[in-house]
Amino acid sequence: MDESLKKELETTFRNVLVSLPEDDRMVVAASEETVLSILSFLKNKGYDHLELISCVDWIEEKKFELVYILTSYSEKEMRKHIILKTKISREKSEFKTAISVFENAEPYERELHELFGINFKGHPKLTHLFLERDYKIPPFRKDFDTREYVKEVFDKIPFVEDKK
Amino acid sequence: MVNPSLLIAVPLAFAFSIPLFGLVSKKIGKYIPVVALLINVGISFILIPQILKKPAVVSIGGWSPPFCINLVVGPLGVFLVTLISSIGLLVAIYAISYIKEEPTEKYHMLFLLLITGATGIVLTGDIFNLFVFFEILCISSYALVAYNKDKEGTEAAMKYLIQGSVGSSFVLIGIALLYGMFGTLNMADIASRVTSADPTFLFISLAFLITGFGIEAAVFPLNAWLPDAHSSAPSSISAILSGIAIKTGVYGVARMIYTIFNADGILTFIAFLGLLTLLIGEMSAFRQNDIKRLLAYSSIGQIGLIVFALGIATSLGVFAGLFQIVSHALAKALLFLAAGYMIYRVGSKSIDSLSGLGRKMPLTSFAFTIGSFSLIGLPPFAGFISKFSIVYAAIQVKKPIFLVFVVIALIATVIEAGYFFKVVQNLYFKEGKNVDNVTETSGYIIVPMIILVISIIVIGIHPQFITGLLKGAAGELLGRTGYIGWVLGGS
Amino acid sequence: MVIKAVWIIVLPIIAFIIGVFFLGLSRKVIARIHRRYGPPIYQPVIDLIKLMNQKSISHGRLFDMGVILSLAGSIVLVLFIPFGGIAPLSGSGDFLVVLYLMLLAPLGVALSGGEGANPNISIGISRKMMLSLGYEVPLLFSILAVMTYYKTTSLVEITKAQQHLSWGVIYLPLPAIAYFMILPAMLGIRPFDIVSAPQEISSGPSVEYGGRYLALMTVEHAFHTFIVLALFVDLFLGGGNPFTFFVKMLVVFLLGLFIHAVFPRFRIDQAIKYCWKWPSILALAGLVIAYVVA
Amino acid sequence: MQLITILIVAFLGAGIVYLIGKISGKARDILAVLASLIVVILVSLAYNQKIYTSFYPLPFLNLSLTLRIDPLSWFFAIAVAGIGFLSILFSLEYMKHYQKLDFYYSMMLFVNAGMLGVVLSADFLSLYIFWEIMSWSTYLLISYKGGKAVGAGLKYIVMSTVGSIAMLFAIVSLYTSYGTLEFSSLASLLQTASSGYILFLLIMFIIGFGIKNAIWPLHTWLPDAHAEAVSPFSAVLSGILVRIGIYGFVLVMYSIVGLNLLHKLGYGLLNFNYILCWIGAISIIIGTFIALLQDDDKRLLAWHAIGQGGYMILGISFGTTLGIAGGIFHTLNHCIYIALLFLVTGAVEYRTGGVRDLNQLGGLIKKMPVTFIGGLIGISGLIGIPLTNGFVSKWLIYKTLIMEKHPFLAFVALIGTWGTILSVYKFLHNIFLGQLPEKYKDVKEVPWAMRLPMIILTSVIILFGILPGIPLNVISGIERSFGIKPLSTIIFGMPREIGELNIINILAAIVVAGVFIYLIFSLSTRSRRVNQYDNYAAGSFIPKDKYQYSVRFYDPVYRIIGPYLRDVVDDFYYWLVEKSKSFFQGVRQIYTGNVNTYALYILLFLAFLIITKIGWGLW
Amino acid sequence: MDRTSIKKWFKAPDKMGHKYSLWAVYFCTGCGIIEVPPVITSRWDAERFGVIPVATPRQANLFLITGYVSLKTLKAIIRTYELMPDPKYTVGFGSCPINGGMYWDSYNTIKHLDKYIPVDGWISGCMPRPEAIFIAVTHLWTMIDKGMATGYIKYREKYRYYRQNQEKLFGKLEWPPLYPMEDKNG
Repeated sequence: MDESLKKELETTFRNVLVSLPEDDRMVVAASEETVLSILSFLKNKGYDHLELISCVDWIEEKKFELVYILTSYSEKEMRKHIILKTKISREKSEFKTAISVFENAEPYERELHELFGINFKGHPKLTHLFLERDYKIPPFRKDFDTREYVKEVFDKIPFVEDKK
Repeated sequence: MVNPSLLIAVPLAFAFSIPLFGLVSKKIGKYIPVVALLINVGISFILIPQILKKPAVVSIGGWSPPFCINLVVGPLGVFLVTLISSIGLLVAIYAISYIKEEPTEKYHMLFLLLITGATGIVLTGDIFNLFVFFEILCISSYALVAYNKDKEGTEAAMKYLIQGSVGSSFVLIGIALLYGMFGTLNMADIASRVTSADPTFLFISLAFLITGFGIEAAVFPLNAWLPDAHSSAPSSISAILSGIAIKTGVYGVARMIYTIFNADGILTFIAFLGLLTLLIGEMSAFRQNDIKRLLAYSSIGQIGLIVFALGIATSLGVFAGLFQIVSHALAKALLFLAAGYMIYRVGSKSIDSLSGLGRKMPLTSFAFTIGSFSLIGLPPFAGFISKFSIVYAAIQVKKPIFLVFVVIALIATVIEAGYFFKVVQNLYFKEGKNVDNVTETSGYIIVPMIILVISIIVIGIHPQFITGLLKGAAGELLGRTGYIGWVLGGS
Repeated sequence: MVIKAVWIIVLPIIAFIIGVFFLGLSRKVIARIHRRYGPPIYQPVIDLIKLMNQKSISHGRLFDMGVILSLAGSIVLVLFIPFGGIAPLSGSGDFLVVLYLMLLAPLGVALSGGEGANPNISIGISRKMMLSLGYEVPLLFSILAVMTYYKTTSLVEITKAQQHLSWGVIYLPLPAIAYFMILPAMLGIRPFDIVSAPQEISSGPSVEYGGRYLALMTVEHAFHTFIVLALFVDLFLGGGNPFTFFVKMLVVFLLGLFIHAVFPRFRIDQAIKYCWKWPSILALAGLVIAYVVA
Repeated sequence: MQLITILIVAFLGAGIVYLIGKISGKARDILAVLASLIVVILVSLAYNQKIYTSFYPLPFLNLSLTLRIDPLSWFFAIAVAGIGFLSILFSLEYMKHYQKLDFYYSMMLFVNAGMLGVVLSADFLSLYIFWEIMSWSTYLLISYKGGKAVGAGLKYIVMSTVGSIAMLFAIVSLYTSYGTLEFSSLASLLQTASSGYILFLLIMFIIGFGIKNAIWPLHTWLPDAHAEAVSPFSAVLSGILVRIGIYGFVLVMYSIVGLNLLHKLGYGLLNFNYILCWIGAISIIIGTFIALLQDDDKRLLAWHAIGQGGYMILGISFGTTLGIAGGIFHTLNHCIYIALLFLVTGAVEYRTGGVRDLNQLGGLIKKMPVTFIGGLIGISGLIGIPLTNGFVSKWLIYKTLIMEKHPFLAFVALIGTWGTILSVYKFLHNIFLGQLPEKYKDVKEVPWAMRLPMIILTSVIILFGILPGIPLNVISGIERSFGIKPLSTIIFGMPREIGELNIINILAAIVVAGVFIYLIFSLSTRSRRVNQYDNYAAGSFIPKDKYQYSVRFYDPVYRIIGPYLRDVVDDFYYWLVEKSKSFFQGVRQIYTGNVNTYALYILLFLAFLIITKIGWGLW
Repeated sequence: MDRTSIKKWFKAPDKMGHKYSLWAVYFCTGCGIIEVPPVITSRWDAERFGVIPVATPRQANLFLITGYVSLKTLKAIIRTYELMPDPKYTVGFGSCPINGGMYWDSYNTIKHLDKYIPVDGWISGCMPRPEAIFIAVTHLWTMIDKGMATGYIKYREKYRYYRQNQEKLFGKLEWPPLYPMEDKNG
């Protein structure tokens, strides 16, 4: 991975931790505020495709870690992954939407909203994407007790034969 | 027997009496043309059956032709006089309430003078007298064109004046040449001796006369004054100019060619000229957005058609041409009157501003529609019969050149249909913008229009009303020996 | 007269049997080409019996009537097409009538499907219409070539003129080839099963059909197969007595089946372009030749 | 006298209706219906009569206007009167929300009167007069709605004027050559005319009648006019007014010029009939296939009116017994089914608030069953499905083409039918079938005054489809009057010597088969009735208002043939108009506004006259 | 296999028809569908038993639930099941529809399919072999023969309870009830 890009990132943005764990991978840990500007910076550099947004629930730290994975379609030698991480507060669970930079962020953010309950401010349509039911605690959070939920919901539904 | 000279005397006398009456009452002036022309219409209708039996020659001063100033009232003369006084009467009625700009008595006086001139032109048997009446007509029309005292009207009148003066002087030159050759001013006398003169000289005289009268007749390329003059004059005057004045020019040309010079050779050229006039008139009208200018250009076209028909020079052709004179006079007078009032109510001359008037002014719009349908030549209106006759006459001569002419003339009809139908649609089927406060015309305005509509329809359905007269008139134009006979035969 | 009346009753039954036999046969043959064992040859009969006993749904009166009209149209058509010289109603309508009666079946399906109110049906019917516009060009060329050549519009006359091995295919090879090239399209089998493409539009016009509706449509398909094949045999293979006629039909059908078994499906625009290219050129050439010769 | 009465009733009716309308709307409606009904009765009373009256002399032209009734004119007169009556009946409800109704009804009657005059005329002058009356009243009615209709009306009337002048030219030339304009005398006088003259006459008349009849390449006014006129008038316009052109063709070609002369025109393949045939064929292709691309239902039908006109031309241009019968019969059939279809679109417009866009409708069958049946039977007639009237006439035309050895024309005609099927199915499907949009949930069937005309027309289509002998009998009378071997008919179809067609057998077979299948159908397990929302949608419940396939219904075909299907002629006309406009503008520049130039013109003119005399001695 | 027994055909043509013409709806519910293509193509050739896949539930009478059922899938399954014409037979394929299988504690996968629609038979295993499908089919034949495959009747009779169960999961369903909600047997 390009050392110059690393330098550039570190000099341009404050509170940025850039590491190069493998040849084709760069991990950027950034603070909450700088994420969007880094995204657009990288987009201008040629990393024009947002592959994925995912989330990790660090329940002990009380943080959600958002992970943006970028790559490039336009430049062949830039077909490498940049992993941009940021941690946000678990209680508040709010973040700015990245749609203004990458339009395809929309479904990913919707998904994260559905499964982790993160509110993306400015997102036009934060409704159900996959799930059919409303969950009190979003199901991918670590404090969601699936067994309890199954017992509460599915097991309470009676067999039809029982209802004579 | 009524003395035909009354036809000239009455309007002339009334014309000059208008200022006198004006001393008595301001209001009375506008009714005088109506009275005068009513008398004229009466006289001419009384005259028609008599004249058709036997033409009248009225000598003034007790001398017999060719030594005196005389009036020759043949079928052609009486036909045109009837037309002139009828249209004049209707326009006069219209003008009673249409003309509001002071000094109205001047308008009415000039108007009557114009009618006098026109009547004199068609009745006189003396070529210099013809010139004099022609000047009366022209000068009063110059003044009337500028009557509105706006820039446009003055400019148009100025242009008209210049060209008209050129025409008048040409006529005068032509007459002088004739007088030099023959020493007489009596038309019949000249006609009877025309073969004895040098043809080149004779032709030069004819050329001057054709050009001179041609300017009034608005034949291409002598018609440049017409669009301006007709469109900027008051609408009643436009109606008179289109309906009557230019026809007198045509009468002059026809009289010269047919009766005096017997110039058969030039007739095809005249027909061609008519055709050219027709085409150029219609083409120019096509893109107009000024309704009066459109009508003026259409007048050029129609005059072209009349000249074309007269150039066919068969009895049917002349008949058709005269019929076209009638139908055009009726229709165009109607159109100008209707358009005039619409413009008055809407306050704009552009066609677009007339949109939606069909609902607000139903009668006026209806009149306009009938007028334009008649002009296009749709049955059952008068224009159809005349157009049919013209086509029939043109094909009947069986000359290939005339076949070509008639095809071109018919194509010009399509162009005419194109713009007239557009205007009609504008009236009825488009949403009006600023027509909410427009109301229907009333009283003196609507009467002449209704009479014109009725006469267009009646003549269209029952052309026999006028065919007899027209046949006689055509006979007079073509039968020059007969004409000479009437005038000179008595001596 | 009596014989005619008997034939009027018997002929549709024969056509039904042959048509259903062809349906079963096609499944079996294709299975064997696929190296499968395949269903029993009478499997379509089982399917029909089952379908008649299912409780299907209906979308309205037209939904029912369309299906009935469709099948009735096909049955009537059978009476107009000579089968081995037997054509009880051929005196009441010539080839032109047959061409127009062939419209009844698709019209019925189209109407019924229209009331089915399912876009898949609409797409299927739209494809059917477009496909028929495609194959109708070569079909009409070849049919007109035949009619021009034999100077008649009567199917019976055309068949009669081909007695004693003077088959149409010998004198009019190009139209015959063209007709054969579009035969799969007329039968609605691969590579032209665009209309009912189950994987794209869930079997198209018959999306909403189940039970007796589907049964009638299957029977209609059987009749349709019979009609198309019989027409081919009548026009180009010289008719013959009922038995040879059947054999000729069988041969043509098997040839078509082999194509069906191994080809993938065209896209609709490819199908139309195909129809308008080679079959049309061949048939047009045939028509020109027939026009000049006759 | 009888004929004069008909015309007087027709024309006076128009006038009185207008005046009454100023007093009471109700009385006007009743009177309009009555007037048209009386005309129907009067015309039907004239059946099988031969009348010839001179009603108006024009002595200065040495002519008199005459009327006549013979099989041909009766045939067209009854069609005119019938369609006129039904569309006025339909208007009662349909037009309620429009303004200027006095004008509308009066003009409807006026157009009818004009058409009646055209078909009853016995000489060319009266024909021309009524023709023109018909033309300008049509123009007023087309423009009636305002908006886009204005352009359509203008286009119509300008083209119509072109046709009229061509016709006028021919008529006048006939009159100068023969001194009479009566059909009967001309028919005998023309037998000695030269081929060139006949050809000239025919071409002029074909331009005249062809513009009305909208044959290619004179068709371009029609789609606009049909689409923009109000629907009841579209029915009249497309049903019968346009077909007066066919009347003209038949009249000129067979009643006046006659078969013998027609056959002499031209050499080999380049003869008159054959060229006319190809014009008809091109009309078919252009009409039916451009109709395929239309999304406006009335425009679609309008293009079909052009296409079906091609069939009529194909039929009549051959001059055989079968062909003429087919052509004339098709004219009648076309007038019935196209009128019905326009009424159907009118009914749909009426209930949906003027929606004409095929992409926005759907599923109306549940709400408007009678209208649907009208539409279904109408398109069946248009396609020519057996048991509807269109079938028999098309059969006659195809038969002619094949028997006369014109397989290529037959191909065009048949493939045109396929184009027709495609587009009219789209018409039916997009309006009536498929999912009903939510916004039309409360749509009701149209009122009886609108239903009745549709029902009548529908039953006539079926009646003539099953018993084609009724109209064909009249048509063979027409042929007899032309001196052509008349078509021998039986009530159910054709006798054996003409061809194999027996509708009653087909009907019986279909009915028996249908009943039999219905029995089997009802014997098997009953089905459950579900509504349109209970539908297969790949496992989900259907998305409302989005579950309809109607936009670009034949998209792949559009993509293949769309680029070739432009109305080139229309483009050319527009180009011509644009060019001539700028040319006219140039001509107008002669009047420069500068008086010096004008004086120069005058001098030049004088100089020209004198120079030509002195220099060349021209005059 | 009594497919050729004429006597039976005359005695009960409907039963025989349903038995030997099982048309399966082509519906991929879960991973088990991977076993179906071999079954219907050359390797195992289900067509010889009259089993063919069809494209729309309107034509089908055999419903194979092949794998785990998530909530979204369940909705589609119910919809599809209701579209199928009577008589119809449901077979749960694999362990997931039976009791949730390896998704027994998933927040979004139902555990017992037969709480929501009636199931006529189960094929256990994870995955069952293709042959198991044939065993199921022959078993179904027996059940049809003996009149035991009555899931569709049960659905009609107990529709109220099924609908209740379904609505417990989904809230109010978009489509109206298939049968009247009154319980016939009380």
